[in-house]
Amino acid sequence: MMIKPLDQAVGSIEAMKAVFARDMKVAFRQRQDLLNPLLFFMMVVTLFPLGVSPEISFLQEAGAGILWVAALLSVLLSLDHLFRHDFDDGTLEQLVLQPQPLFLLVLAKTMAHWVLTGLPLVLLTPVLGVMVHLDGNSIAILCLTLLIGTPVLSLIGAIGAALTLGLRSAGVLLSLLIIPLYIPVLIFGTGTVAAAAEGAPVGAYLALLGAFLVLALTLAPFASAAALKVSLSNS
Amino acid sequence: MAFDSFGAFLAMEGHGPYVWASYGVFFVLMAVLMVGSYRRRNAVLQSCRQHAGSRSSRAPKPDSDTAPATAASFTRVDVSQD
Amino acid sequence: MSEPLLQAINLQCERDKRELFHDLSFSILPATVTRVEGANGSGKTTLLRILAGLSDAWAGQLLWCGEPRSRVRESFLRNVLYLGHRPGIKPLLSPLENLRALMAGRRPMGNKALMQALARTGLAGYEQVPCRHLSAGQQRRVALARLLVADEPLWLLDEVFTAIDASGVVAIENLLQERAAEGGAVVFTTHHNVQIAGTKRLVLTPGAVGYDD
Amino acid sequence: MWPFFHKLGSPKWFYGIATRLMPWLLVLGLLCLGAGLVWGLAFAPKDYLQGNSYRIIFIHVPSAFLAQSIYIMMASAAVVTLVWRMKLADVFVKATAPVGLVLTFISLFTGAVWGKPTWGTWWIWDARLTSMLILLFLYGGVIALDRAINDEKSAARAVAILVLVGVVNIPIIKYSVDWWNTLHQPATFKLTEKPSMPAEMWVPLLLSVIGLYLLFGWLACLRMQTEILIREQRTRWVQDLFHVNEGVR
Repeated sequence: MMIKPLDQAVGSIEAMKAVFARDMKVAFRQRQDLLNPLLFFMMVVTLFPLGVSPEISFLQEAGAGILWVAALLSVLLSLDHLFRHDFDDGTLEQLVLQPQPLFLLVLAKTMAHWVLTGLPLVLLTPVLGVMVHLDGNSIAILCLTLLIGTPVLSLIGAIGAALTLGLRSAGVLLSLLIIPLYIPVLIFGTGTVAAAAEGAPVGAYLALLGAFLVLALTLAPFASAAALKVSLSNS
Repeated sequence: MAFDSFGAFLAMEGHGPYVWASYGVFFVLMAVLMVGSYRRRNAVLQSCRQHAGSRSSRAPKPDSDTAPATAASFTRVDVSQD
Repeated sequence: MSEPLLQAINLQCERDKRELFHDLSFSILPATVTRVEGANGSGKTTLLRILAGLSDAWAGQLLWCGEPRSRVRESFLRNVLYLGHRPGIKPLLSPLENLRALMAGRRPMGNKALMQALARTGLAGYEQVPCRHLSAGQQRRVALARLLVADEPLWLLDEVFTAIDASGVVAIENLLQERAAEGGAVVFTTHHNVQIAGTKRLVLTPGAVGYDD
Repeated sequence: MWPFFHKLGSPKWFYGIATRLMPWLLVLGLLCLGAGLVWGLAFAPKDYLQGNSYRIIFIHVPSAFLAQSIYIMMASAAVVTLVWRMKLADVFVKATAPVGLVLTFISLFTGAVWGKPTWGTWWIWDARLTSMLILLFLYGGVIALDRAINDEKSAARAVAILVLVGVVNIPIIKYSVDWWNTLHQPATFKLTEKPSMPAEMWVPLLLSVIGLYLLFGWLACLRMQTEILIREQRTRWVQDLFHVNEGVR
C-alpha cells in the first residue's frame, strides 16, 4: 500500500477560529491572570492623584492622558505572555508547522490577546474616567479612542513579543523596542479627547486612528510571523 | 572674518559658551567614535594575524580543533592524587 | 523504486560558529524507517528541526517530492508531522482538548476517534483531566496519540521515547514498523535501545557523515 | 544581475574595495568638514535674529540629517538582508547603528544647547527635537536587540525586521509629533527654518554636510571591515591576507 501526498484539508478561517478558541479557553482556565492587567491599570491611574495632585482641575486636564498611558502600560505588561507560554510548552512549534499562512494564525492569536486585555481595559475606562472627573462626553470619546487604539497596541506589541521571544530580560527589551512605536497612537488617542474637550469636531481624528488600525492589521501580522520564525529558528 | 579680534571670536558676543560647548561635544564624540573604531579594527586585525600565524605553523588541517575528544567514560575521579 | 518524499542535497549547518555537518545528502523514501544517530551535541535535533522547517540555520537544498521546499511550503507542512522535545501540550487543557487543538489546523475529526486514540495510548479515564495533573510520561502519550490518527506521509520524531515506560516503548516500535509497512516514512532520534527491523541509519559525527541502508 | 549581486555581497570583495576607498573618504571628509566649520565659525556673517548662537547650525543640521539618513540606509540594507540574505547587508546594519545613535545624540545635544540662548530654556518639546528623541529610542532598541541575540544570523534577521517596522513608523511618528506640537504649543519660530539663507551661510553648511557624509562613509567602511574580520576569521581569504602581507615584507 502506498501513501500519496495529501492536499489541504482545512480552510484558513477554520484554523484561525481554532487558534482563537484555544487561546480563549486557556485564558479562562486561569481567570485570575485576566485580572492582572486590569488591576495594574487601576493602580497606575491611582498613582497620579496621589503623586501629583488630587485637584479636580488638574485631573480633568490630565485625565485622558493618564488613562491612555496607564492602558498602554498594562497592554505592554501583558505582551510578554503572548507567545511565551506557547513557546515553553512547544505549542508554538506546532502552530508554526500548521499548513496555514502563519500571519493569519498570528492575527488570530493577537485578536485573542486584545479580547482578553484591551477590551476589558476599555470596559473599565468609564469607571476610572469618573474617578478623574472627566465629563460624560470626554469619557465617551476616550472609550472610543481606546476601542480603536488598543487593538493597534496589541498588533504592534506582538511584533516586539515575537522578536524578544526566548531572550534573557525579554520583558524590558520588549518595552524598549515597542514604546517608541506606540507614540503615534498615544498622541492621537489623547489628542482626540483634547480636541473634543475644546468642542472641535473629532471625526477626522477618529478616522485617522482607524487608518492606524487598518495599517497595523495589514502589516503587523506579517512582521510578527517573520519574527516568530526567526525566534523559533534560534531556539 | 566676521570678528574683530580673537577674543571676540571666542566670546561670540556672549554666545561663546553655547557655541563652543556644542562644537566641543561634537568633536569629542566624533573623535572617540573614529579613534575607537580604528583601534578596534586594528586589534581585530592583530588577533586575526596571530590566528593565521599559529594556524600555518602548527596545524596542517584547518578542522583539527573540531575533531572529537576522547570518549566519555564516566569513571570516578581519584581526588586524593593532589 | 518509488520517488523520494524528502531529499537533502549537500546540507550544511553551522551553529554558533561551529559546523555541525556539511555535504550531507540523503533521501527519505516512502515505507522506510530512518534513525538519526550521533553523540550529544552532534546535531540530531537540529537536523530534525531543519527537516521540519523550524530552523533556518542551514545551507544546501531541500526538495519535497522533487520541488524546492520553500516553493511548496504549505503543502509540505500538511504532509509532515513533527514531534519535538517539547510535547506541544497545554498544561491547562485536557488531553482531549489538546489533541483537538493540534488537529484543528490539519485535519479536524470527531471526538470519537480522538477518544479512541487517547484510550489506546493508555489514557482512558484521563481524557478530561487538565494535563498539568498528568505525569511527564502521560503528557508525552497525549502528544503521541496524534500518531494514531495521523495521515501525514512523513513523520519526524525527536526523542519520542523519553519518559515512556518499557511496554510503551515496545508498542511505539510496533506502531512505527506498521506505519512503514503501510508506506509511511519515519525519521526518528532516540537514545533508547530500539529495535525496528529494516531501520536505516543516518550517523552524524563531527566533520563527517555516514549514511547506510 | 545575479553575478553582480553575488560579487557585491562578497565580504572579500568589499574588504578590498574598502581598503582602497578609505584614505580618500577620510582626507576629503576632513577637508570638507574642516573648511565648512572654519568658514561657518569664523567667516560667515552673524544672524540678524539669533546672533552668533546660530553658528551651531553647522554641526546641528549635518548630524541631524545624517542621523536620519543612516536609519533609511539601514532600512534599505534590512530589505536586502531579508530578501536576498546578503551577508554584507547585515554587516552594514550592525556596523552603522551605533554611529547613527551617536549622531542622533549630537544633534539632540546641540539642539538643546542652541535652545538656551534662543528660547531661554535648555529643552523645549519642539516637534523637531521630540522626533529626534524618538529616533534616539529607535536606535537604542535596534542596538539592544542586536546585543541580546547570540546567534549571528538570527540577530541579523530579527534586527532587519525591527528596522523595517521602525522605518514604516518614522513618517507616522513625524506626522503625529508635528500635529501634537501644533495642538499644544503656540507657533514659535523654528531653529533651522530660515526664510532665505544667504550664500555665505548655506555654502559652508553644505560643505559640512558633505564632509560629515564622507566621514560617515569612512566610519562605515572601517566598522564593516572590523565586523567582517570577526565573522570570517577562519576563512581562507582572511588568512591569506596575512600570508601575502608577510610575503611582501
